[in-house]
Order: sequence, then structure tokens, then C-alpha cells
Amino acid sequence: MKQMKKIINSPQDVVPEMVDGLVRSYPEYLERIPDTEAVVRSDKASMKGKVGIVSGGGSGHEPAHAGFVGKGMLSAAVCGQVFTSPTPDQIYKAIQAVDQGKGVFLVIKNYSGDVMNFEMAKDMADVDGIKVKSIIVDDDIAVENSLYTQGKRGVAGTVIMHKLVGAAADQGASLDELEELAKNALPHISTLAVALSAATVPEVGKPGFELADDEIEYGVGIHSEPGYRREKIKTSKKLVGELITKLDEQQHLDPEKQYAVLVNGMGATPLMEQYIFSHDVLDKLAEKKIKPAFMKVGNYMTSIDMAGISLTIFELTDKKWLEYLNYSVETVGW
Amino acid sequence: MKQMKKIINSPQDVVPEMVDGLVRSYPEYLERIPDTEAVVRSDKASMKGKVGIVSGGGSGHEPAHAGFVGKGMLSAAVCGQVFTSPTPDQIYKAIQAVDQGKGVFLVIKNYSGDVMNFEMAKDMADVDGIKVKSIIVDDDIAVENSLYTQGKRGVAGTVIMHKLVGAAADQGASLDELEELAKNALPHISTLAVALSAATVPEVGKPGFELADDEIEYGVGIHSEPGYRREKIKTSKKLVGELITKLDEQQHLDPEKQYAVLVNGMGATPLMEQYIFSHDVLDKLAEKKIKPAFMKVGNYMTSIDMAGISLTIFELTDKKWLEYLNYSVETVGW
Amino acid sequence: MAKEEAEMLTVELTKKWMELFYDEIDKNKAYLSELDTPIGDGDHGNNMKRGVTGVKEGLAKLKEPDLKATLQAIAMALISKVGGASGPLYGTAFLEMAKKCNETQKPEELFTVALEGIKKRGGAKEGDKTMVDVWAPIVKTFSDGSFSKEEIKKAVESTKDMEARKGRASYLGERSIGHLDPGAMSSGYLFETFIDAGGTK
Amino acid sequence: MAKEEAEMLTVELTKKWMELFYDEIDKNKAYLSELDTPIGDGDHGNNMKRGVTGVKEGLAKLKEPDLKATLQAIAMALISKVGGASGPLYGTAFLEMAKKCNETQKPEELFTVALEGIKKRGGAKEGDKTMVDVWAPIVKTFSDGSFSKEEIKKAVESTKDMEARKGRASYLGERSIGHLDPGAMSSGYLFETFIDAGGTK
Ligand SMILES: Nc1ncnc2c1ncn2[C@@H]1O[C@H](COP(=O)(O)OP(=O)(O)O)[C@@H](O)[C@H]1O
Ligand SMILES: Nc1ncnc2c1ncn2[C@@H]1O[C@H](COP(=O)(O)OP(=O)(O)O)[C@@H](O)[C@H]1O
Ligand SMILES: [Mg+2]
Ligand SMILES: [Mg+2]
Ligand SMILES: [Mg+2]
Ligand SMILES: [Mg+2]
Repeated sequence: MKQMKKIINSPQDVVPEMVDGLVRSYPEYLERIPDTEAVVRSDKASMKGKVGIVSGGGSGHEPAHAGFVGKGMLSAAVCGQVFTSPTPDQIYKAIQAVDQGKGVFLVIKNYSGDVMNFEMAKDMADVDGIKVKSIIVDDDIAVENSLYTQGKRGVAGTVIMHKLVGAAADQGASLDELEELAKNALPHISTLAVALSAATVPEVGKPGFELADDEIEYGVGIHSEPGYRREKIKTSKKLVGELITKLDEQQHLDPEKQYAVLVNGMGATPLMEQYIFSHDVLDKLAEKKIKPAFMKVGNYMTSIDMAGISLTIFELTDKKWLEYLNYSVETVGW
Repeated sequence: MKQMKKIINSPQDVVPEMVDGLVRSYPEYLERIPDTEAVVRSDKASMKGKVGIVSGGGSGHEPAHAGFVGKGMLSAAVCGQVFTSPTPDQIYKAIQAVDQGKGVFLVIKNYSGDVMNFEMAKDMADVDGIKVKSIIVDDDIAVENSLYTQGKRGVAGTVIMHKLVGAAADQGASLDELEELAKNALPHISTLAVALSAATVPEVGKPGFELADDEIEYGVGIHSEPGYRREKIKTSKKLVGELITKLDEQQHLDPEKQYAVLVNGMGATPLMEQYIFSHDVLDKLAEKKIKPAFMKVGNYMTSIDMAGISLTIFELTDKKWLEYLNYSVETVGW
Repeated sequence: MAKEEAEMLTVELTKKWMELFYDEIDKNKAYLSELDTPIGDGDHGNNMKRGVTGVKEGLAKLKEPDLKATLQAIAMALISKVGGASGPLYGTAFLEMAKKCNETQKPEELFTVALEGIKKRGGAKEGDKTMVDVWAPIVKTFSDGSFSKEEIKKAVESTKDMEARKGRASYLGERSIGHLDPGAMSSGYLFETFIDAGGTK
Repeated sequence: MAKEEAEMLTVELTKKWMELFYDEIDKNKAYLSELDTPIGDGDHGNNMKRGVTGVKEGLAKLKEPDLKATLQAIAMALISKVGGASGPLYGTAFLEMAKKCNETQKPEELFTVALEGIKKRGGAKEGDKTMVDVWAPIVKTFSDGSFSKEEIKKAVESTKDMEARKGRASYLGERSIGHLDPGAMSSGYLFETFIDAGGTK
């Protein structure tokens, strides 16, 4: 087992130091909410009269979520311990910090921890009379959906959701309108990943799982949750083939329809590989006579130092959605 | 020796497929110059009546250089083979593609190959009557400067140079003015890196050098050029301490002066670590009573999948320079 | 199996209980995270350790508290320090106990409302391979007087053969079988230290 | 050491020479990259292979070329395919030969202008541990008639003990001592295959 080799101080201080580094590096965008690991826009005027958008989750997914705080996107983000949901008191403080009397919309990834902690924060805000609505993002199609389990996980598609509700809120959408937008868009967002290596949580000190030097795993989650199949490593073309076949089963890709595509590096995968992968994605889609109306490639929802990549396909059934994706923002990460 | 594990097809196809993936993912910014591995702005109107800015170099530094092509920054970038300078014919085509009669300014990194190939391209453009001037960036203070050698290497500071001349050109600066700006700024840009692992060139298949599991190396170049010292891995604070001490010797950091700071991930270093490192940089500078006037953290001038980080400090002796850094751009990578 | 009646919950008992719980979590931090590795994300020990440290600090700050304030402080510490899935669940459990404790101090009645809170918060049922699979059978042992370390161990062990349907372990489906549930284990410690603190006559 | 006079450069000789140079580079591609690893970036073999492949393709496209067109095609192929430091240097060498070849076809005179081109382009002097350390002594061997494989080998070997002052190897300073220079090696192949192609009577 390889030893952990990271540019950190003490594993316990990873989150506070990281949040501090981010906020102080970008004072033009970001401010820390006092006594929390939560980050809020420093441009307060940009939030005036608008519904606040709060997201967050465990840390280790940088630039998600704090990197998406800024005019046109999130109002605040709450940073939990590494791979651990933030606590309700912190989420609650973020809700208070962004509420302008128009209510606050929460973007939550579908993990038991996140859902419960955000719900408790919502309960606290209720007592305050702050109107709070939310969407639980569950775009990872690696996991079967089922009423009897936790259901699908929230992964890179969450960033698409941030962008949509962020843009709509900036344009003055009401809390109810945001909820409707989020609910309508959600089923059209699907993501699937392939991992070349697992992430190492600093406090754990070793990778979440082991893959042989020539092995990859399809369907791995952003916290090293196990995927659906291990194989010998394949060419980029073949990896893309597998992911698109699965995404197609879900989405029924159709040349008559419009799509947005997000290619997302998991943290240790260089852009070189991401662009090659994108080349193969575009080729594969072109075979199906599809040319994305919107595309983005880079590190958006990472898994610390995991090597791997995820592919998100978002069917644009409403033409407003493309506008929201293209809407200009002022953030560190988008 | 670990086997190479990358999301690629054939090692020979890495550059053309990567360039293709990048350009097709971002048609709103980028276009490929026919029959080349060079990338030009798709927004041609943004170049009208202005001096063209061309950069480039070996591939493997993504998003550099093609990711910095766009309004307000580069006009075109030429992508060589991995870690190999592009050829003069391609550079020449890029010069032709961006010339608007106002001349073309080249940003070159100080490697024999780059310098010679760009110079040959300049000779070709001379024959055409295209006025060409250039700057050779050599910001890596790990290497001693000397008249009798190649001198210092060009590394992450090159991106700062792109930003400065790009913004100035967009504001209508002449070729001579750009040359003056570049010459004035260059001596104030210093960079130093620390590596946790070496890059693996796909056609080579193994890392450029080996570091033990608990070893780091100071002063490594962006092509795995050897650094000046190996040590057991230290805390982020101590790594920062070493880099800032060396940069201080060069720049004589002074609380009365203004600085811009670029923290640059080498490709496989997660943002989590980059933000922690930034936290320590800001603390260390604060000890010296310095608060950067501009700061940026992320992957800008990478070394394929190297784990490591570089720190660039740029003394802002001219107040226009801060304006140029903050000038808004439309690129994939800035 | 000794048939013993449970003590009424008091401030002293609760404090003693939390001290012992702290020690037990501290001792087994690595083990809990280890249990959380094959079927979770390997942080349950760290999460709980942050929680019990918060509880210790929270209780130290209270001056002459009543039972309600004590239970509330425990709840708030767990809620604000643990995070993850287990934080809101343990937090809710103690919050429900705090709400109820002016009415009754009988452990079985307090644990009953705690369990209801956990079920409501997390939506898990018995057999889903979660801490509920310790809480539910243990609450029942109070009525027939079989509350004991043996029963606690049995309940914890019972999660081994279950297939997870809630929490992170549920992503594994069948592959979750054969592993103890980490939250069940930490709940086991909670009840065991209740006994050690003198929670039974 | 045979004292032989050099043949005049012709289209046929040049073509044969380039065929043999292709084979030699092809055979030693991995070795050249290996030489480039400790003191460079490990790509010299790949760079040269792209170059000679380009030369082969470029020459195949020419219909009944004269010597100038032949040398020019070689130069353009090297310039546009090799990249890195060696591309412009080899390209310049053949470009200078193309410029001069209507005036003289004597190898020593053509190699002399080629060497001047290399020196001008790269700024390296003898002793800087570059290909110049093969080109410079070899050009001299023509005047005393000592041009031979032995002299080529000697020149290549001479780079081993030098400290690099140009190119990537210069970043190593003293640590570059003890390694052959890859560009010197490939230049050695160039001159050896010139002999094999019949470049000496
Ligand atoms: N919905 C749920 N209902 C009851 N218990 C749950 C639920 N989800 C998770 N758990 C419990 O929480 C434990 C995991 O806690 P922990 O590792 O601290 O949180 P996380 O899973 O967020 O990392 C599981 O072992 C299980 O006992
Ligand atoms: N300035 C120079 N003058 C002469 N030869 C040089 C110079 N710089 C480099 N070289 C030669 O080029 C060789 C390296 O070529 P190559 O590996 O193809 O390019 P790069 O160094 O750009 O990767 C060196 O071994 C050396 O012989
Ligand atoms: Mg967790
Ligand atoms: Mg090279
Ligand atoms: Mg866990
Ligand atoms: Mg080389």
C-alpha cells in the first residue's frame, strides 16, 4: 500500500486551512461566515432581493461547492469534513446569511448524511420563519434507483443544478419557480464515472480501495463508493463507449433533441486525458448524429486525488436551460 | 516502476486528439487552424485592428497554452508534441492567421527548442512582411542565470505574461508597446516549484524521474528537469517556507510594494492541497506584512500528471499591470 | 442473562454514561472507521470521536444543569460536531429524549422516543442494516427485562448477515452482507456504557 | 584509418544516404531517447523518428528533383516534423546546404555551411556538449582526409566527459558529465550513413 503523500499540514486541519486559503485567495468573490466552515459571496449587493441558493456537502470535491459561490451561481456553500456532510448548525447559519426575505433554495446531494443534516437545518430555519425549499440531486446512474434504498447518488450533475438555479435566481425567479425548475431539470441529468484509482482521505491515510496497475472500475462514486464492474484498462474510446451506452439506456439519446455535456476530472486526471476523452465523447455522439449545444471539460466535482473521469449528459428539454448554462457568472470554479 | 495508466488511445495520437477535443468542446472560443495543431480564436472580430498574440510550446501543460486563447488573452497557440517545441511551419501559420497588419507578438518559454523554432517562424514571417516581436520568458529561479548557458526556464510565469500582453493588446497597444511592457514586467516575475512525483510522457511510458514515497524535490522544471534539492516530505508550511525564502532572495519582498501571486498545480495535485498551500503562502506573506493585490490558485501551467505545485510572485511596479491582470477575458483556462 | 430493572435517568447517570461512552469511542475509533471502510467511507470512528469530544466540552460548560439541559447539550454537541449520517441520527435521539424527560425518566420510555426520532429522521426500518437494528431490539428488551450486554452484542452481530438498504452501505447491495454495520457497533457501545454507568439496578 | 576523398554530393547519393539514415534512426530510436533521459527529456529518438519519416515521405513526393530541391525537401521535412531543439538545427543544416549546392557539391564545403548554420541557430560552441561537438571535428576531417567512422565515433564519445552548456542538459550543470549527448549520437549516425551510402570513394 502506497504511503500518503500530500501537501498538507495536519490531517485534522485540512478543511479549515483549505477554506481559509480559498477565501483569502479570492476576497473579491468569497467571504467566510464567522465561526463556520461556510463560505458566502462577498458581493452582497448581488444577492439583494433575490432568493438565496445554498449548497454544500463533505469536502474533498473542490472546486465544489465553495468554488461555485458568486454572482449568478451559489449564494453560499457549507464545507463539511472530508467526505462528511456538514452539520445542521453550519448550514443553518449559511441560510441565515443569504436570506433576503425571498426564501432560500438548497441544493443537496443524495446521501443519507447530507439529506438529514440539510433537513435539520431547514427545520431550524422554519422556526425562524425563513422559507426554505430544496432539491435532492441524484444523477449517478451507476446505482439502481429504488424506493427501498437510499437511491442514486448525487455527483457531477449537482454542478449543473447549481448553474441552473443560480442563473434563474439571479434573474429574479421566486422560490417556487426555482423548485419547479430544479424538479423539471433533475430527471434529465445523468452521470456515470470510471475510476483509475481511489481517493485518499487525509485522516485515513490510504486509498478507499485498491485497483491493480492495469485495472479500472466503472460506476465508482465520488467518495470511492464501489462501482458496477472492474476491467483491464481500455482505450479512451472504449471507456467512452461503455459510459455512453449506459447513459443512452437511461436517456434514449435522440438526434432531434438538444444536450449539454459535462466532462469532469476526478482530481488527479490531467486535462490532457480529459480533452482526449472529450474528443472520443464527441465522436461517439456524432455517430448518433448528436452535437452538444453546450459542453464543459475540467475539474468541477472531484474526489480528492482520485484518477478518473465522469461524463454527465443533460437533455435540454426547455430552451431556458441552455440560457441558464450560458449565463455569465463570477465564481472561482465555473 | 509503476505501469502507465492513462485515459488515452494511442500515445502517438495524444496531441491531435487532445487538440481536437479541446476545440470541439469549446467552439465558442476556439478553432483549429487547418492542417496544424494550432488553435486560434473563433471570435475573429475580437482580433480586428489589434496586434496578434501567439504563444505555444510542447504539449502536456494544459490548459497552457491553447486554453488561454480567447478575447483579452492569446490570439492563437501552437501545440507541439508532448514536451517538444512545435515546429516553425505551424507557428508561422498561427502568425499568419492572427496578423491584422499591426504585427504579431510572440510569448516564448526559454528552452532551446522553443526559442529556435519560434525564431525560424519569425524569419518566415519576416519574408512575408509581417512584423514580429517577442519575449522569452524565463521565470524559474531554480536555475542560475548565466550568459554561458541556456539560462532560466520558462514556467508558470508565462501565463502571467500571456495575461499582461493579452489585455494590453486588447486595449489597442502597439507591437512596440507590447514589447516594452513584456520586457519591463519580465524581471519582476519569479517562480519556484516543488514536485512530489514526476510526469509520465505517454510515448515514454514511465515517469521522468523517481522519488521515494516520502521524498519531494525542490526546483523541478515543468518537463521533469531536475531540481536543486531532494528532501523528506515536509508540511505544507515548511514547503512554502522554503519556496518563499528563495523567492524573497530574488525579489526582496517589501511591504511597501504590491504583489500578484499565482499558485499553480502541476496536474495531479488536487485543489484541496493547492488551497492549503495558498493558506500557508498567505500566512507567510502576512508575516512579512504583505497582502497580495491579486491572487489565483489552480492548474494553469501543468506538467501532465506530475504531483506538485509552483509559486509565482510578480511584483507590480506599474499600476497598469494590476489592471491587466484583472482585465476580463473569454478563455477556457484563465 | 440477568433480569434487571433499569435505573431512572438522572443528571449524574447521564454524565457518567457520557464519560464512559467517550472512553469507549476513543478506544475503538480506528475499529469503527475500519468497519466503515468496506461498506462505507471509513470515517465513522472520526465522526464519533468529534462527537463525543464535543459532548465532553458541552457538558463541562454547563453549570448545575437539569436533565433536560444535559440531554439537550448532548444533542447539540452531536448534531454540530459529528456530521455525516450518524450525527443527525444520534443528535435527534438525544433531542427527543430531552423533549420527553420532564414527563418521564424511565430509560425504556426515553429510548423509545429516541428510536422513533431515529426512524423518522433516517427512514430506516428494522432489517435495513443500520443502527436501528440495535436500537429497536434493545428498546424491546426493557419490557421483558432482558436488557443486557449479551442482548446488545446479539443485536450488533445481527447486522452482519443483513443486506444494507439505507446509508452508504446500500450502494453495495448484496456485497454489504458479511460485514458488521459501524453505526450498529457504535450504538452497541452507547448501550453497553449505559449499563457500565449503572443504568441497571 | 583510411585516407579517402569524399564523393561529390548527388541526388542519388543523397537519397541513398537518407534511406540508410532512416534505417539507423529507426533501429536506434529507443537508444536515442534513452540517452536523452538522464540529461534531457527522453524524446530525442521519437523526435528524430518523426523527422526521418517525414524526410522519406517528402522525398517520395518529389518527381525528378535536382539536388537543391532534394536538400530543400529534407530540410523542410526535418523542420516541420522534428520539433524540439534538434529539428531547427538539422533543418537549418540542410537548408544551408540547399542554398549552397548550386555553387559547390563538395561535401566538405556543404557540411561547412551546414555547421555554420547550426552554430548560428543554436549559439553553441565546441565543448558545449551538443551536436556541434560532432559536426565541428568531422568537418575538419575532410581537409586532412581523415573523415571516417573511427573519427565519428571519437567525436561522439568526446561529448561524454563534457559539461553541457546548451540545451536541456545544461540545467544539470556538472551532473551532465558522464553521459553521451543524444544529438551528438544522432549526428554520428548521420555521418556514418553518409559513408555507408558511398559518400567516400
Ligand atoms: N437512514 C439511516 N437510518 C439509520 N441509520 C443510518 C442511516 N444512514 C446511515 N445510518 C447509520 O450511520 C452509520 C454511518 O455513519 P457515518 O459513517 O458516521 O456517516 P456517513 O455514512 O455519512 O459517513 C451507518 O453505519 C448506519 O448505522
Ligand atoms: N543550442 C544548441 N545548439 C546545438 N545543439 C543543441 C542545442 N540545444 C540542443 N541541442 C542538441 O539537441 C539535442 C536534443 O534534441 P531533442 O531531444 O530532439 O530536443 P529537446 O531538447 O527540445 O527535447 C541535444 O542532445 C543537443 O545535441
Ligand atoms: Mg462520511
Ligand atoms: Mg523535447
Ligand atoms: Mg461513514
Ligand atoms: Mg529531448
